[in-house]
Amino acid sequence: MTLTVTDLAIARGGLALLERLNFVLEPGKALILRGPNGIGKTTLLRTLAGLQAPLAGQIQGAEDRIAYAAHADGLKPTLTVAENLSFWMSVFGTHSIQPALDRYDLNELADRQAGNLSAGQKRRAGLARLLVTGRPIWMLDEPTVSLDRNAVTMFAEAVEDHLKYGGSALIATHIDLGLEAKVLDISSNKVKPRPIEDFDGAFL
Amino acid sequence: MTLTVTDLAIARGGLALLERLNFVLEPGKALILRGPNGIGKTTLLRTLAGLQAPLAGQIQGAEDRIAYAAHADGLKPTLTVAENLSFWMSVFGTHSIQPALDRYDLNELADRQAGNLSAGQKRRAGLARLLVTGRPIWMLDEPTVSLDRNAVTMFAEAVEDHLKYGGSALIATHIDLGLEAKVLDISSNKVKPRPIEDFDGAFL
Amino acid sequence: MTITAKANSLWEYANPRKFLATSERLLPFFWLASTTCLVVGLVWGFFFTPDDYKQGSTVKIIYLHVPSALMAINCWLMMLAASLIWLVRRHHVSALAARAAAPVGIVFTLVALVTGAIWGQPMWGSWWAWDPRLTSFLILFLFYLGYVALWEAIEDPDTAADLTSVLCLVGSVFAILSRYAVNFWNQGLHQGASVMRVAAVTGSDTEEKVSNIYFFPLMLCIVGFVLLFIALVLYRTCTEIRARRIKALLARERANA
Amino acid sequence: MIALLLRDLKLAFRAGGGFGLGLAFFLIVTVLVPFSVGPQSSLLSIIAPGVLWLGALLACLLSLDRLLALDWEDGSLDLLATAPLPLEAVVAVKSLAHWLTTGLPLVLVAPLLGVMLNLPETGFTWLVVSLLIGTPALSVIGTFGAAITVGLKRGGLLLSLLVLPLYVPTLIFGAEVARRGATGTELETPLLLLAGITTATIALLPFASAAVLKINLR
Amino acid sequence: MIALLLRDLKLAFRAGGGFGLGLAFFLIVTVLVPFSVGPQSSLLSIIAPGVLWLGALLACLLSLDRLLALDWEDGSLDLLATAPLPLEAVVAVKSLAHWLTTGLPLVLVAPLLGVMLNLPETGFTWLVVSLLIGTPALSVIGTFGAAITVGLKRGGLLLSLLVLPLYVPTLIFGAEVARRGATGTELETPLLLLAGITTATIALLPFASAAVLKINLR
Amino acid sequence: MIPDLGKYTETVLSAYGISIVLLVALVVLSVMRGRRVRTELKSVEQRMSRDG
Ligand code: HEM
Ligand SMILES: Nc1ncnc2c1ncn2[C@@H]1O[C@H](COP(=O)(O)OP(=O)(O)OP(=O)(O)O)[C@@H](O)[C@H]1O
Ligand SMILES: Nc1ncnc2c1ncn2[C@@H]1O[C@H](COP(=O)(O)OP(=O)(O)OP(=O)(O)O)[C@@H](O)[C@H]1O
Ligand SMILES: [Mg+2]
Ligand SMILES: [Mg+2]
Repeated sequence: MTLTVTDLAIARGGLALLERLNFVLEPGKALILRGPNGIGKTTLLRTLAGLQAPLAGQIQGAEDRIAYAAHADGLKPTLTVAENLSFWMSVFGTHSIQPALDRYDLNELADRQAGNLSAGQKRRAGLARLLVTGRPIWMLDEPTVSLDRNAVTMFAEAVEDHLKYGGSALIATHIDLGLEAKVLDISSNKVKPRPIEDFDGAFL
Repeated sequence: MTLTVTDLAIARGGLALLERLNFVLEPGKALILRGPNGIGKTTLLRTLAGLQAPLAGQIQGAEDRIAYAAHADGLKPTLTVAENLSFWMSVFGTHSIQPALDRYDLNELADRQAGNLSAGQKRRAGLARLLVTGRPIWMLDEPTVSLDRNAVTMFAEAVEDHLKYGGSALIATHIDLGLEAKVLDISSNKVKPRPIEDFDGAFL
Repeated sequence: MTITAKANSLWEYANPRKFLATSERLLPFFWLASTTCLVVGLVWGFFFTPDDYKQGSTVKIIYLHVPSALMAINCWLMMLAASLIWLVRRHHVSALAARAAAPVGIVFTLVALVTGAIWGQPMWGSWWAWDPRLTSFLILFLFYLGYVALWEAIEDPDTAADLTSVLCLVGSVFAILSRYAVNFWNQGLHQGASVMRVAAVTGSDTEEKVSNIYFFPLMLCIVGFVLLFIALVLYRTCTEIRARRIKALLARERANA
Repeated sequence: MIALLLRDLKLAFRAGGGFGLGLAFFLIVTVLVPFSVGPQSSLLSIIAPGVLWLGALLACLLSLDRLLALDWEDGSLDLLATAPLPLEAVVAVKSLAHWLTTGLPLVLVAPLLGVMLNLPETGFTWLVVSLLIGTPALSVIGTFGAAITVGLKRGGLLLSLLVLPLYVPTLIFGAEVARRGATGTELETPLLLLAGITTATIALLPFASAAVLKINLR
Repeated sequence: MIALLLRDLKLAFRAGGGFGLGLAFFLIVTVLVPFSVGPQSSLLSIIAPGVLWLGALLACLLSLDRLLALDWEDGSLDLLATAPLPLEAVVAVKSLAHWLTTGLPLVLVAPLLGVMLNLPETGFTWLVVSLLIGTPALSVIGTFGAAITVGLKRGGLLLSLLVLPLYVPTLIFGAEVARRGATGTELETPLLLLAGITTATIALLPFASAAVLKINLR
Repeated sequence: MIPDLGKYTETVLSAYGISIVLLVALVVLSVMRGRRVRTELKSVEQRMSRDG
């Protein structure tokens, strides 16, 4: 059940970004992904979620076990919050959206169309989706954007709960979430510019 | 040159949100707008920027002096960062984008297409736009979303500079920017429920 | 609910509550009157008028065709007026009345089109001809469709009212333009407007004009359609007002929560 | 998968979801034809089958850009790709939803528009039959085009451009069936070919679309 | 304002910006017509002026949804509304840019397509003249439609539904001029009427569009 | 009972039939929606005055 990443190298837009990534994400543990803007956090998460192929290296234990939450929420503006969540529930074959609604205090918003929510309310609905996937590994890309203090706490509690039941989470963020977790700083994994003679390599 | 708001009431989606808003934004001062998700911060900023009409009350000193930065950046993905900024420069009739590029460390990204930037880089380009408008009053809606620590500092410095030259800023945010500024908490301005017998009112 | 204060200006009915109360009282009358007129007029026309020497029994279609055609146009005019009132005075009821009228207009237009098409089959030998009158009705139908689709597509009621009102204004101008364009494009087969002329003509029965025997039941049907239109619009406006109030109440509920 | 189908249908029926608009577009294009070529009914009745097929094809085409692009923009497509559904199934369901909300209604109103264009009496049955057989192919091919252009901001026009050539065979045989039906000549061959195209595209194209989509997602 | 025009043109010319796509759509629709109505050249030459006008109109229509919606989605429209430019000017510039990138190219290639559809020799001049006079009206009217539907997610189809009826007078007179040109009959009246419509819409509609846009922005 | 309509029987009857069906459908749908909205409003109002 452990996600193991060995010697991973990733690229975006035809340009190698990160290399020599090695880490392990164990059940019950969270890992905070840190690095300056543009280093490749989003790209890394997408690679781990299987949305793009790695340049090199292995990812083990990821298949069909990852729930990914991107910069965008994946909410349909004309469906209500409850309908949005129910849809993901049936896609992932889980059984109830109630715990998710409770966790993010969405019961009052459940019948509102997602398009009419404020930025932070939308984000909360997007995070609630994670709970209905039933997947053990969460990959979160700046999950707390637009959330107020209160909602950040809700989120931290949700993560802690998830860890308690053996889940794990990899969270890219720039702010402090108040979570007990190891930090994975990828600043040092930036690809070194290669000598220009290395013609084939420049094609990557 | 002072922005004065008296007894302002605002609505969104046909629903009154906030009322009895009274504050003054003086040149050289910043004001941090606080309130939980969904209270109406975005709506307030849009109203002040003249994008929607207030329900009641006055706004003085706002006309043609506001530069507004919304949740969305207003960048054209197929134009380069420099082209994007130059466009806004000529729309607002200012003379150079170089200070803006320098301020947000965008010189290296200046010739990249805006669509190919990471979330934080995009945001930096969006904030740089404020500097080319030449407008004295900034209305910022969660400006530091997706920014790393370094970029947040850049932003704080940009705001301080702006204030130093007599500008002012109203900033809605949930995180601590490290700015010296008064806080305007609008939680208490939430509209009180009216009796339902008030039939005409129910139409608002 | 009774009205206590006497209305001293017509605009007072723009108050939703007053409008509801008044129409609640008026509606039974309109329902009854329109049904009576329609039943009497249609029965009279269908059973007790002779066949035309040229068109045979198909003249009987006139009792449906002409009134619905007239009301289809008048309905658009009413929506135009209501839109203007909304834009100038911002009375919610008037915007809602325009919204409530549109589907009625669609159905009347459809009835005119369908009866005309059925009539055309024996008269002109084809279901449809690109005659200017028919064509401009088709265009009117399209305007109705666009108007309703726009109402449906926009979430915020005030925005929807504003946008549909502007569309109605601009659309009216273009509808008139189209009418002339279509006339220019094809001079048609359809008879010109003669109902009004007939009112002055007594007895003399030319081919093109509607004679007296047909005139009275036709008038009854026209009155019936007018009354039916009023009844439907009043009723539907009440529904829209209530729906709007539900929306507002629910919105407030969630705001207080 | 049924959940996906239901969601797509629900989205289509919601206010602003676009159901019925394809229909309206079809109607309007047909109405515009006499305005542009003139009102002579003899001329119209000759071009009627062709115009109706072309109109149906354009109406299909126009609704393609909401087929996948909306899901792409709000991130749902990324999430669906990581969900326990094969992407082929997702694509196939999307095509089906598109056909149900666009193709089928078009088939149903086509006879009405046939009346307006003076389609000869004999032509109605075959018009409907040819559309019924042909429109599923239009949806499936269109999904492929939508999958190719999904990453592009407002790829609408490019999409049309890519898809139109792919529509040519379907259009040729479909319109041929309708035309022969109207003139009462033998039409077995084009009908069979049309049916063949539809079956083949339904059987094979979803795989291509899924592959293309995977490429676009990364 | 010139900056806005230049930006819009630049955006259109950039990869994926949509310039040339309207043209290609026009081309393809015209090519599809013989496939759908059959290849007899006598028939084609009769319907040629009408088909070309209809094709140009549809190509215009299809490019409308990127006219304002892109600026809306990425927030530029909000920013433009707070900029020191009157919204009427913004809207007018947008129409102009649309015409330059869509209408004008269509006018220029129309003769070429006329050849493919066997347009009679006499018809070419008047086809071009009618399109040249008529297409600006199409752009301006289209901008109004785009302004109305700008807030709606993928309002594309609704946009078509709203705009097409508004296009009717322009189409009728334009196609009439082209048709009369092809048959060599008197065409002064429709030409004047067409010019009248264009002038009137250019003079008045931008105000309506700006008003509508303001409503949508709030 | 139905008068002799000659060779146009179908024409006239179908015209009457379709029109009446359309009109009645409009009335019935309007009334149905009216009823539904009215009861819904009642329940919402009751709920709200109960909850304050
Ligand atoms: C589908 C198509 C048709 C439409 C949309 C249509 C529309 C109209 C309209 C708008 C009127 C109102 C006239 C007025 O201004 O008073 C009218 C009247 C009339 N129509 Fe039609 N019509 C159609 C087909 C036909 C056909 C096929 C016939 C019969 C041959 C016909 C016979 C009449 C007659 C006799 C009147 C009343 C005469 C008059 O008051 O002008 N119509 N029609
Ligand atoms: N579509 C694209 N095409 C080409 N390059 C891209 C594209 N998207 C992002 N990039 C580049 O890839 C790099 C990594 O981007 P990524 O989005 O992974 O960064 P990130 O670490 O998530 O940054 P942030 O904290 O700002 O979100 C950046 O330098 C960016 O400029
Ligand atoms: N388009 C809309 N239609 C109806 N209601 C809306 C719409 N957009 C927002 N709202 C509602 O208006 C209220 C205020 O929204 P607003 O976006 O101003 O909040 P905010 O204070 O900016 O919140 P956040 O911190 O989450 O961005 C919210 O309760 C929201 O649900
Ligand atoms: Mg990122
Ligand atoms: Mg906000």
